[in-house]
Amino acid sequence: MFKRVLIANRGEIAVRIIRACRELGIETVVVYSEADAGSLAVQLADRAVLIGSAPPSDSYLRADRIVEAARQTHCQAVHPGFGFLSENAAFAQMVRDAGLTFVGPSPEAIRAMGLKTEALARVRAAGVPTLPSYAGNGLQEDFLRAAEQLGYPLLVKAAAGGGGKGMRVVRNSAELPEALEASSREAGKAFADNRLFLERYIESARHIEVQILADQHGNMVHLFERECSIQRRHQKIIEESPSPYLESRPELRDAMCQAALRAAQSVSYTNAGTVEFIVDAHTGEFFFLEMNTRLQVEHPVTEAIADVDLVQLQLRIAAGEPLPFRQADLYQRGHAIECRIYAEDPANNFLPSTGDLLCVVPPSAPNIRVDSGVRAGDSITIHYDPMIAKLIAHARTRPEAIRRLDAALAAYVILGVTTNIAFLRDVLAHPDFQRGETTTTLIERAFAAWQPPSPPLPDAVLIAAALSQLLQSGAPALNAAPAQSDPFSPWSRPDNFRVGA
Amino acid sequence: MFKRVLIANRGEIAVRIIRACRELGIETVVVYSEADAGSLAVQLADRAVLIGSAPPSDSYLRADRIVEAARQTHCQAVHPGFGFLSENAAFAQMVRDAGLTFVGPSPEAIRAMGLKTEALARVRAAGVPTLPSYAGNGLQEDFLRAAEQLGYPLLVKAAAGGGGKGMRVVRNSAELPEALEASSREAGKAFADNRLFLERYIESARHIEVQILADQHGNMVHLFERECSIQRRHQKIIEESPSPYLESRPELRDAMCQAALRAAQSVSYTNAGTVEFIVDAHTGEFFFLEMNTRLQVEHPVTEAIADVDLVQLQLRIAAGEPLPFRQADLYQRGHAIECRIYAEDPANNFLPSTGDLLCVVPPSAPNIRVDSGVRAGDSITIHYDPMIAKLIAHARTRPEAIRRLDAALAAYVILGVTTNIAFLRDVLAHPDFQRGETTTTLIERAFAAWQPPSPPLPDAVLIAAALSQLLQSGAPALNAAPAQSDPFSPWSRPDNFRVGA
Amino acid sequence: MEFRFEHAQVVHSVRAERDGESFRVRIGERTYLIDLVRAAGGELVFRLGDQVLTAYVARDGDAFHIALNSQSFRLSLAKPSARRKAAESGAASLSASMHGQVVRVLVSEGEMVKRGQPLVILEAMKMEIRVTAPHDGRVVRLLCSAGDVVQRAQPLLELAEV
Amino acid sequence: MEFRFEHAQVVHSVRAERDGESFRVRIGERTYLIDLVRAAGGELVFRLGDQVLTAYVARDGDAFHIALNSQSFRLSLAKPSARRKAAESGAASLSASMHGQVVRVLVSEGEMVKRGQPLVILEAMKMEIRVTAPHDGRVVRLLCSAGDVVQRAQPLLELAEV
Repeated sequence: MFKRVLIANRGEIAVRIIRACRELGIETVVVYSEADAGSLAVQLADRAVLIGSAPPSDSYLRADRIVEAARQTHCQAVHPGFGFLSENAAFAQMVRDAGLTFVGPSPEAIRAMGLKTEALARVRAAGVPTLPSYAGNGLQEDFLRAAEQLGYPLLVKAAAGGGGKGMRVVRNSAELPEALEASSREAGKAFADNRLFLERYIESARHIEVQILADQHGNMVHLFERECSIQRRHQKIIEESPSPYLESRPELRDAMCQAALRAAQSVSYTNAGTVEFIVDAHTGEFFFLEMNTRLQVEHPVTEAIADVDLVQLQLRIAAGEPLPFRQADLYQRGHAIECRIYAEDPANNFLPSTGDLLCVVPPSAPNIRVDSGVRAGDSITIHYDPMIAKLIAHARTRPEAIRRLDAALAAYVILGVTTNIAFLRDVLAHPDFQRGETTTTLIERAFAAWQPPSPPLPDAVLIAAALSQLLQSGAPALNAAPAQSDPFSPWSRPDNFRVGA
Repeated sequence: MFKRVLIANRGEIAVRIIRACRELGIETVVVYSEADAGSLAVQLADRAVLIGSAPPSDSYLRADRIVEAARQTHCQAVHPGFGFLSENAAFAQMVRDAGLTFVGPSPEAIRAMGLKTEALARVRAAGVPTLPSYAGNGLQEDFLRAAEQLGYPLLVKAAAGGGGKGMRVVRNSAELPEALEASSREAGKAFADNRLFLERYIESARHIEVQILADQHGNMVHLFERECSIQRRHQKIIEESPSPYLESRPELRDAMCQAALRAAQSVSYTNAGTVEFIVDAHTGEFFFLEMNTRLQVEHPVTEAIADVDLVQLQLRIAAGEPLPFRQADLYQRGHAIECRIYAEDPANNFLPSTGDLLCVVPPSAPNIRVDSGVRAGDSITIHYDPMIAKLIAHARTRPEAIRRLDAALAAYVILGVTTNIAFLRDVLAHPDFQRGETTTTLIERAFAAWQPPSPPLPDAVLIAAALSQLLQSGAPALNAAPAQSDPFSPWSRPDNFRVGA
Repeated sequence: MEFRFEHAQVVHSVRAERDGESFRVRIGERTYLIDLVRAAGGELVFRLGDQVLTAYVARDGDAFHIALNSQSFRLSLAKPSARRKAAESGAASLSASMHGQVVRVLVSEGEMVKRGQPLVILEAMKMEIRVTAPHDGRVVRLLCSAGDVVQRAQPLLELAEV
Repeated sequence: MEFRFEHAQVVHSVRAERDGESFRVRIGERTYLIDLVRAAGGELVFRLGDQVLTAYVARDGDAFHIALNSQSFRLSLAKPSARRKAAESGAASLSASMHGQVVRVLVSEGEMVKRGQPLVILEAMKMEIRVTAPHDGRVVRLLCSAGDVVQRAQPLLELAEV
């Protein structure tokens, strides 16, 4: 096993990887931007190396500096997390060329799956169903012609992309030119590659993906599915396993899991990956969407139902260990749901809400997992994804998991920025969600006009405000000073430290 | 389901029950003593009722006041937790007589299992193996005579007791009179019943118990075993499921689980209960020790491996619901280990360490559960059990669970009292524990002369001390004051509030 | 002490004072007797009858962010009407320029002061900051005393022009 | 500022002071340049080279309870009466506190120096470490020169008390 690993990421996933490394006895080096000098990841890692300023283009996307940092700190491997350079084949190659291990698949597999058109051709050849689509050459006329053949509605997607960036639904030919332009711009910014393609769009769709793991000795398993149909603007916000749709369709689950393995095999995949499918909720047909050649944000739901630690397995596989189990050893037990808590305003087109996290109190309860990279005193800035935390509930049954997740959301205190907590609770409470009828359009269909609750002001809030003012202005003590003390409360002294925040 | 439940307990288990109620939508009322006015349980409950002063005899053992509190606050049920009145048949009867539901078995079942002699007769009749024993009449001569027949070593136990109180190993006749006296005194204090009995003592023993659940409709299931062999002075400190001993002995596991069900059936048991067995590690024989007619401290390990919420199931059963599963639906997946973090000095005969918790930072990691009823600012007093928290790790395999638990222990920060954390880590690292060779004598055998590590003072500690002094004395600011603030830091103001501490 | 909090464009007046070991809080015509259970880390736990409530309070300038029972509220400190009226009649309040502690109050109510005269000495960031009279005037009301910890923009005293 | 902390019956003298945005901490002859990352809630996060350390510090009267890297330590503020005894008379050698390179030698043989005066500057782990005079005295012998690579505990010079 590696002695020291560099983590080329930030936020909650960097923290998650550090914790996995700690359990394996691996030392960690994290790279960070100036904006993250005071971050939890920097605090928890054994070492931290500054690689640039806040904009990712000057830090987390600077492959050269990251590889240099890994070399200088004598790391043996680089874990890319997700986002940033995690699906960048050139980066994986650079890591390899520097004599280090990239914790992920080969550059060839990343490249093959990264180019959507190539990926589609490969998996189609492996017998995996794909959506009717058109890979453009950049000429608008050709796109328009192809669109007529595919029929509307259709999706414009970035050829190099993932995570919803550069993606647009187009319902008629009038909308297409503008969509092509906008998506091309976004794709160029996000992936430095503005190529696009068109794809048939399924209205009543479920987004279901299959987690796979493959070692370097030819062993490959799947870890069942995750359903991620609850999305807003093509961004997943609630993910679960098992999929409520597949619970009554075991043959379909099996077919999808087998298709996922074939897709992965088509590029000789190693390490952890996810094969995303779109399922037509009416017909039960499923189509390959893309393969994410990295860890997913929603990996914890699989960890909960399969009793695995995907990050630790990634490291073991990268270190050359064989998979510690075979397919027959794996199971999918209980029900797990994750929701992503964002600093954003769901009533205002999900606009990110930047600002200081004045108070953060995560919930604590049995079978509640909180993956977060921020704490009170940190800021949500324009530079990075405004995700505050992932909250994962695990229970025996789906209704219990929903109740548990809701109770945890109710207990989560976040002050200083607007969050989507109230929104998430309303989604969980929606009859369609409760029944497991979770298609990708649920949010836009049922929550377009969502407004946060505006409860009347309870007297207790005024009491709390008054007490806090009163205490602060220095009322006489009830008791003698307790022995315990917080010498660093920023409130207590005029000298407040927040370096690099 | 109940609308409102009274919790007749304190500390972590009161908090645990409150959280379970919250997920079920049940309002909670907690009773508390003056010492617990500022406790987490009081804070989290919907309502809190003061029932007396710190000594349990004036509060948590005052059945009359507790029932009165339940009546006045319009509760429909009373959850006794564990310890205190949880195995007091008279209390269960009082609750019932007040028209309320006792969340636990019938007073008859409690009484039958509470009197060890009656319990032994009952389960013996049901075909459950028991240890050779002698139920005394209080006369020392009779005990001495019986002891000669049973042979030494033997155990003196409280007829009404549990949890190690009043229990003593006696190795020869010379030790017996004093042991009888001391145990009688302890039993009288702990259970208001000073009757004793003698039992054969197994030197190389494993303590393995079986969790059972029974509803009011005649359905009963077991939830597999927990091994609790790691004990110090007859107090469990590390518990796990599955038992490493039973992993290679599936028929023995099955025999024990079936015996547990028979024992429970012998008293028409309802609700959650645990049948404790002692297993002779050499012969594989197992003997009924006692049945705990309540929730166990170590219930979380079963929750982790069986995906159940025992407290919620207790409430459902008490409310008349049928069990939501049958035996065939239940499984034991992965491996879970719990350790109990105490404010005590393992190097000084495990003497409780009272004092203020100056700083408490629990670990946070996937599949780590922390059940605690205290936080920074609370005190560990002489009045109650000095347990600070239960830390539970769940993983796919036992070695992974051990590593996870160790990493979490390493990350747990508790300042102000001496804890057993370093001790627990050394136990986890012991070759016998690592191999799963966990007999009840491991601690006294291998850790009798244990001393805490006394690492040389790192310069970083002196740096931290100096910085904290420097910051406190008010050096000029590096940055402008951040917006967030802690208006209530006890350090910041002359007026420190700690009511009832 | 009287506080005025604004929430959703409505100003709420709250009177709060010590009453032995408790606090008496009056909101409109409702009076509450409050026992403070715990106050640490922005967490405020108080008892109201047999209910124990937990509020999380964070200050951001004049704004209060308060979480209670799964909901959060944003209040702001309203200018006391008395002060506002005083301002109309020619008195203006002088405020702390930064978070700090009042070291000394150099004037008393009713006193006439000259422009530039030091009125209050604050200590903040290890510096002494002298709050001086912006104009000749009369000290109408003192709103702080030595030892107080004051927030940025918190009024220290009212000064009327003469 | 100088602090004296007692741990396990040994008194450690620590000098700590601001140095721009950083802190310079001197323990015995070892000098550390520290960047403070975060200080809140008893948690003190600071950077030392590329290591970021987290210490939890709680005060209880004169006692400091400090947790660092899974271990906890109890220190106490040494009483001023326990002031450092003057070193034994005669010359004593000052040694390098860690493996490093001599950047500059600031004194010459025979020179009289004041307590606290920098004598030699070492560079190690990208930090400058100033070796200072523990007491007033005279430089009896220089045992290093600029550019030398020195081992931990290697004598750098001899200083006689005067």
